[in-house]
Amino acid sequence: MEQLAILWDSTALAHFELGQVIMMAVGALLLYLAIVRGFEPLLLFPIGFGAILTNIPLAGFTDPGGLLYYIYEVGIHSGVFPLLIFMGVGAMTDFGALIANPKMLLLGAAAQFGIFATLFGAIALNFIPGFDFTLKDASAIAIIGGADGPTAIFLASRLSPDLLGAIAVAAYSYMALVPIIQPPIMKALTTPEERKIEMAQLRHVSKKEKTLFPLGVLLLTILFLPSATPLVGMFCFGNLMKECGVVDRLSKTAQNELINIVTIFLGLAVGSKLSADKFLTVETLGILGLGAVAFGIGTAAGVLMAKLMSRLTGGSINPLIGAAGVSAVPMAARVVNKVGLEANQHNFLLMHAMGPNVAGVLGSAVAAGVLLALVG
Amino acid sequence: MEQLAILWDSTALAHFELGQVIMMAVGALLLYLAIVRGFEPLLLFPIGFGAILTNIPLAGFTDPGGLLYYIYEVGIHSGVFPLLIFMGVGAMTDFGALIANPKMLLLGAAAQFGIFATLFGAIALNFIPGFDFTLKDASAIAIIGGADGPTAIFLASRLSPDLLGAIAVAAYSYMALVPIIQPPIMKALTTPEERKIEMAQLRHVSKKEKTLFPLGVLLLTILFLPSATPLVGMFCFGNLMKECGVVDRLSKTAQNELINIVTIFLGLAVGSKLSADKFLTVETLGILGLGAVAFGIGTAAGVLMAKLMSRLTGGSINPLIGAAGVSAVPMAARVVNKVGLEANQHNFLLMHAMGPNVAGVLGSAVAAGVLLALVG
Amino acid sequence: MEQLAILWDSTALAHFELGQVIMMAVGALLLYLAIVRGFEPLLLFPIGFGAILTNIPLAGFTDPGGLLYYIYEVGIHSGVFPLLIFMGVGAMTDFGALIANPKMLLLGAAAQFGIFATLFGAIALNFIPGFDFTLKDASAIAIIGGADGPTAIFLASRLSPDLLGAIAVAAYSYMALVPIIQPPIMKALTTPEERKIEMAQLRHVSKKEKTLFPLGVLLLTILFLPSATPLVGMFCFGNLMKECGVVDRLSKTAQNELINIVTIFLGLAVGSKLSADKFLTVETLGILGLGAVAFGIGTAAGVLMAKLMSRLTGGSINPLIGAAGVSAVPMAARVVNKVGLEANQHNFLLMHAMGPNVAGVLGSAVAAGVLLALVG
Amino acid sequence: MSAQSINDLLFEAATLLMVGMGFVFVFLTILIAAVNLLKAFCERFPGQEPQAPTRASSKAARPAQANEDKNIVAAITAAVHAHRQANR
Amino acid sequence: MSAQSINDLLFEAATLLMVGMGFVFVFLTILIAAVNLLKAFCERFPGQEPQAPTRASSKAARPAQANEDKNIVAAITAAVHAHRQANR
Amino acid sequence: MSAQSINDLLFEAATLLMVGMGFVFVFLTILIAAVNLLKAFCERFPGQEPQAPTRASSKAARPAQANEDKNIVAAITAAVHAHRQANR
Ligand code: NA
Ligand code: NA
Ligand code: NA
Repeated sequence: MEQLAILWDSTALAHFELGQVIMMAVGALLLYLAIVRGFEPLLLFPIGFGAILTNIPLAGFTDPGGLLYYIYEVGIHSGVFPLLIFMGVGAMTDFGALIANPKMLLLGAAAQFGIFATLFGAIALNFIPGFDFTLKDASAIAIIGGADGPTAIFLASRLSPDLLGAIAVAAYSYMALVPIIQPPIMKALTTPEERKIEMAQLRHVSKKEKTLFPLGVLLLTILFLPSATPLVGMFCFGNLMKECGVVDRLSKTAQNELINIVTIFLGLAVGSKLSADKFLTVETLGILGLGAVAFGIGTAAGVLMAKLMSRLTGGSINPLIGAAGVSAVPMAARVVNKVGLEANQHNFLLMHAMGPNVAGVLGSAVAAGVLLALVG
Repeated sequence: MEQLAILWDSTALAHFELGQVIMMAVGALLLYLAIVRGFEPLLLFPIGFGAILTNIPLAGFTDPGGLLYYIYEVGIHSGVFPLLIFMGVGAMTDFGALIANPKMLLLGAAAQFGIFATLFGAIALNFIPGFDFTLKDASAIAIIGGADGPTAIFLASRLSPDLLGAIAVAAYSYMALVPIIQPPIMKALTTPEERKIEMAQLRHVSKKEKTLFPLGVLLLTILFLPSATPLVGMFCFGNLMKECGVVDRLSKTAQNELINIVTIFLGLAVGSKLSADKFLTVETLGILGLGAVAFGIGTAAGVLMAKLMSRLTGGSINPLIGAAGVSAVPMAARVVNKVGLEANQHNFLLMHAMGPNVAGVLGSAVAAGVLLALVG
Repeated sequence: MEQLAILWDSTALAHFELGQVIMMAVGALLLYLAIVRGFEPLLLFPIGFGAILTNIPLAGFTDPGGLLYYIYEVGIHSGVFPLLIFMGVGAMTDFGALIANPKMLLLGAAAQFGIFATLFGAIALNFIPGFDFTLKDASAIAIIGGADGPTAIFLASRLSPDLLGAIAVAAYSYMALVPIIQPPIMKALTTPEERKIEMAQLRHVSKKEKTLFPLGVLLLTILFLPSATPLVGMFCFGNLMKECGVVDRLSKTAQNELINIVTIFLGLAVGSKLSADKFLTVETLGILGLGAVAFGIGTAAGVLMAKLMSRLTGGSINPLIGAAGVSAVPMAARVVNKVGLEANQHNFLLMHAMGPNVAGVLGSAVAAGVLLALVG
Repeated sequence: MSAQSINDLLFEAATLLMVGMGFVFVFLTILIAAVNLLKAFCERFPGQEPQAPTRASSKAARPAQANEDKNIVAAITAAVHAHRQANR
Repeated sequence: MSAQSINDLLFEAATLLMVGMGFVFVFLTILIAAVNLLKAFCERFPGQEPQAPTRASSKAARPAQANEDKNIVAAITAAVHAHRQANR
Repeated sequence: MSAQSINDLLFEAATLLMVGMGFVFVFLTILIAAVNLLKAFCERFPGQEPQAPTRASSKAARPAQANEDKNIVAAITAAVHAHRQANR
């Protein structure tokens, strides 16, 4: 029964390596977090499943000719998928709150301190034996602090593809953990009095302003930071599609079927980077640690900036909304609202936090452009 | 008027070969079967149309640079389209009936006898001059007995791409013919008393069981048959998307727009394999004959297994449901229900037949994995 | 601060060329026409945006590895996108009015005179220094007179890819300008009495006729003009999908999500051809001029043909409907209706104009096939 | 480009004009005949139509339903939206 | 193909038949055991189910909103009616 | 990696930190100015808005069907209310 021997040899049992078992457990953990804990399920679900498939011995999902190989090459190696996601996100974003109160852009700027401080930290980690991060690696890791999935995947695919799996997993995991990471920092840096501040209602923003806004953002990006135009350009394309009102059928497809299809494939392709040899390294531990630090620093910088602005404006700004500057839309804004309500039952900060929240998306896209221009 | 001469030379009239005319008639026949007879229209319609386009002289649909050339290379040569279809089918499949009565898996196993017996028959055909099937060809043909379109296309694309057109056409045609092929076999192998057996109502299956089931199937496939993980993995991915309840927007897209888009292209690409030189051979006749045999044997094996189980369980199982083990979801289950109703007006077997029906899908995916491992 | 110098050097400010600025203004103009003027927004919107992105210095959208590079190569260089659009348009087209009154096909034929006369005119332009159109260029330009976007893009991608941007922009712009271009010509060539003619109500067309019609069109195209089968074949595929009634889920996807997705990408890819070196040439001026001429001649030829038919049939045909023969579905038919109503308040020509309107689509696809066969 | 070669091209273009328009007219005239044949055929063999009509009518019913469905879906969407807003 | 080589192939096919059917049966039998284990597990640890049920019931509730609840149906009917009125 | 080269990298990282944060702040500050300009522009030239409003209003009309019409609002309120009742 030679066939039986071949069949046995073709079972995975004879070929499993410990690393693969561990990575499949990591994939299962991501599925658990997505399904049972509800952590960013739209991404962590396909990433987790992709991680499991990738690590099956003999199945060849990521070998040339394998399904995940094709999806990765077509969608992520090319940079196309994160840009299409960004287009869809643009078509779902309402900049009304930000246009009504453009000063909020400063909060979106301040929170990017998490990115650049982490870049410094990642390089400093090199003093520990076992770490060997180049400036490109450090930049790709630092973008986790941008709290924006497609930006992180896009930058990692350009600067440090080998770390892409760990970076994407860290980015989405910490985005899901925002309700746990942010509140203690927000409370530590604000007084109860500050948290109780109610903010004036936002003015009405006309359709025309909303339509011209993405064009203005695009124009400035073109002038000052062309390296950010892939990200910002596709984002503004989606947003203009939504706001201009004449291509509704395209806008709806971009927000629904197209982004769903791309999300499925993007998740699987990111999961395909969770192979044992690339993920089970001390560097991954470093990335996870740095990611947490990045979120913390970004939150703190946003809150402190808001605090400063609150002082300067005579207390018309609740410092809590600075925390939303990290982006993580709309989770961070909801967290701000919740912490605000805890301090003052009549304090609805959601709309006010949406301004810094979407400003944070622009801020991290700009930061990504800076890193691409200077390090890429 | 040299131009007129060129124009005449560029009409098809001056270039038609008999084989192309016949293949266009075959394409038209498939369209007729799809539109007028309602035979598996979602696949036979684009396959038939693709066959017509492929055989137009001078049009170059399947030459490098032609539309169908690209679609075939991107979608079927790569194996991507059948796997995406399988993901969508997974997202549409409800395993509740099978989980409630897991013994039905034995029927899904028995019906795969049609596959392996046909493999033997295909090799035996080599004694007839004109046939020259390798073991790979024979395996690709035999999978028709699995009564599952994407599985057949996937396996044929891996083992015997030249026969893919005939195999896919045979698979979908016989799946459409299930209401004609199966009832005589079912009646010949059962007594009227057996056909009248009513079955106990199925227990309720919790959401948790349905969610864990695809993970269990995947785990076993990983352990024992990694070569089946592309098919089973994507199927379980789709099914888990549906059951887990946290990624509904992805699941809905996978079941609707994504599977529709892929179906259009898959059908056209399969049709592009219906060229005269590959289809108008004695081998195609052999494939069509073997396909019918495969369905018949599979049905018989399923019914006989169910009969055995009925005896062993003291008559609590209606042997008719064994016929659903070939898969051909949900047609075979409906046929079972109809034949059951003919014998006993109060005998609703539909839900009971869904168990072996979906078990048949798993069974033929497992059989495909065995063939890939041993022959591929 | 060497970094600052690098950053400055990586801003666009240091690298803008005049041509790029002008092309970005052209892109902005297209956006303006699409958004504010409502000119064919589904295409001119993404084309305009694509033109802006393409001309950003240092951003590399159209360099190998850039987003628009990939989209163009995958979708337009291959010819796939215009064919998929044509499939979707086919699935949205109702041939009922044409089948009820097939003589209208003559109007669809006459209006193609705009194409062939423009071809002659494009060659004649070569007498002016600076113009250097080959027969392929002239054919690609002439097809603008077909007043059909995907046909123009498909033919230009085969015959003269460098002119594709200007041709596509001219085609869609003039299609949007139909309400301005056509009425004066229509009025100049008809008497008020003629414009008042009311036409007999169209007979009912059975589902069977509608189902067989695309097959008949395909058959004739296969026999007499295989070079037109990519366009006509995909159009008939879409139309048969719609009319046969057995693959509704595929037909709906082809008419909605699939065509929307392809439209977004097609527009961006066409926009990527609006680079300064290819667009800011005297040839573009020639193309724009020739396009206007083509529309005018096509309209006139259609109206004159309708006038002839009106005379021959004893005045049962309103000559205005000849103008709809250029296609530009459904805009041209609406214009006919409006001009008809101006002459006679009870004269509803919309349904009667739909016949020549869809005939014009077939006519220009046939003309494209002739050009491919003789010039390609 | 020399005037000579332009003249050659013009001659080719003129030929294309005649051949092309001729072909388009011939082709669409044949199509007129085909549509008339089609009509005659469908009038002569409506025997197979019993199937088609049922499909047709069930199809016709579907868009009608679909329209209603759309209205209903719109109403439900609005309701659910309002409900979510209210829940925040 | 020589009869000899066909016989060799036939022998291979026969082996495949046995090994293949054997494997399919063994695999699906293990799956039966797995499903039974799954059932036992879910009965033993329904403790985590409170979460799942809420999700399940809220999911089930969604169709219910539209289909089963009489009040909702009445409300939607009114909404659709009003919508049509408004559109005329 | 030698301590020396890490120190070099650290220095580069520090520069990046300053240049990067500086650029982000400058860029977003310019954007603030741009938004204020935008606001001024839209207030000064609402003249072009007549067109936009028609489009906007026709667009707004769509939600209006659902949101503004009193009948609809009443119906939806009822629907949401009933839904909540059902869910409790
Ligand atoms: Na951010
Ligand atoms: Na099967
Ligand atoms: Na036309």
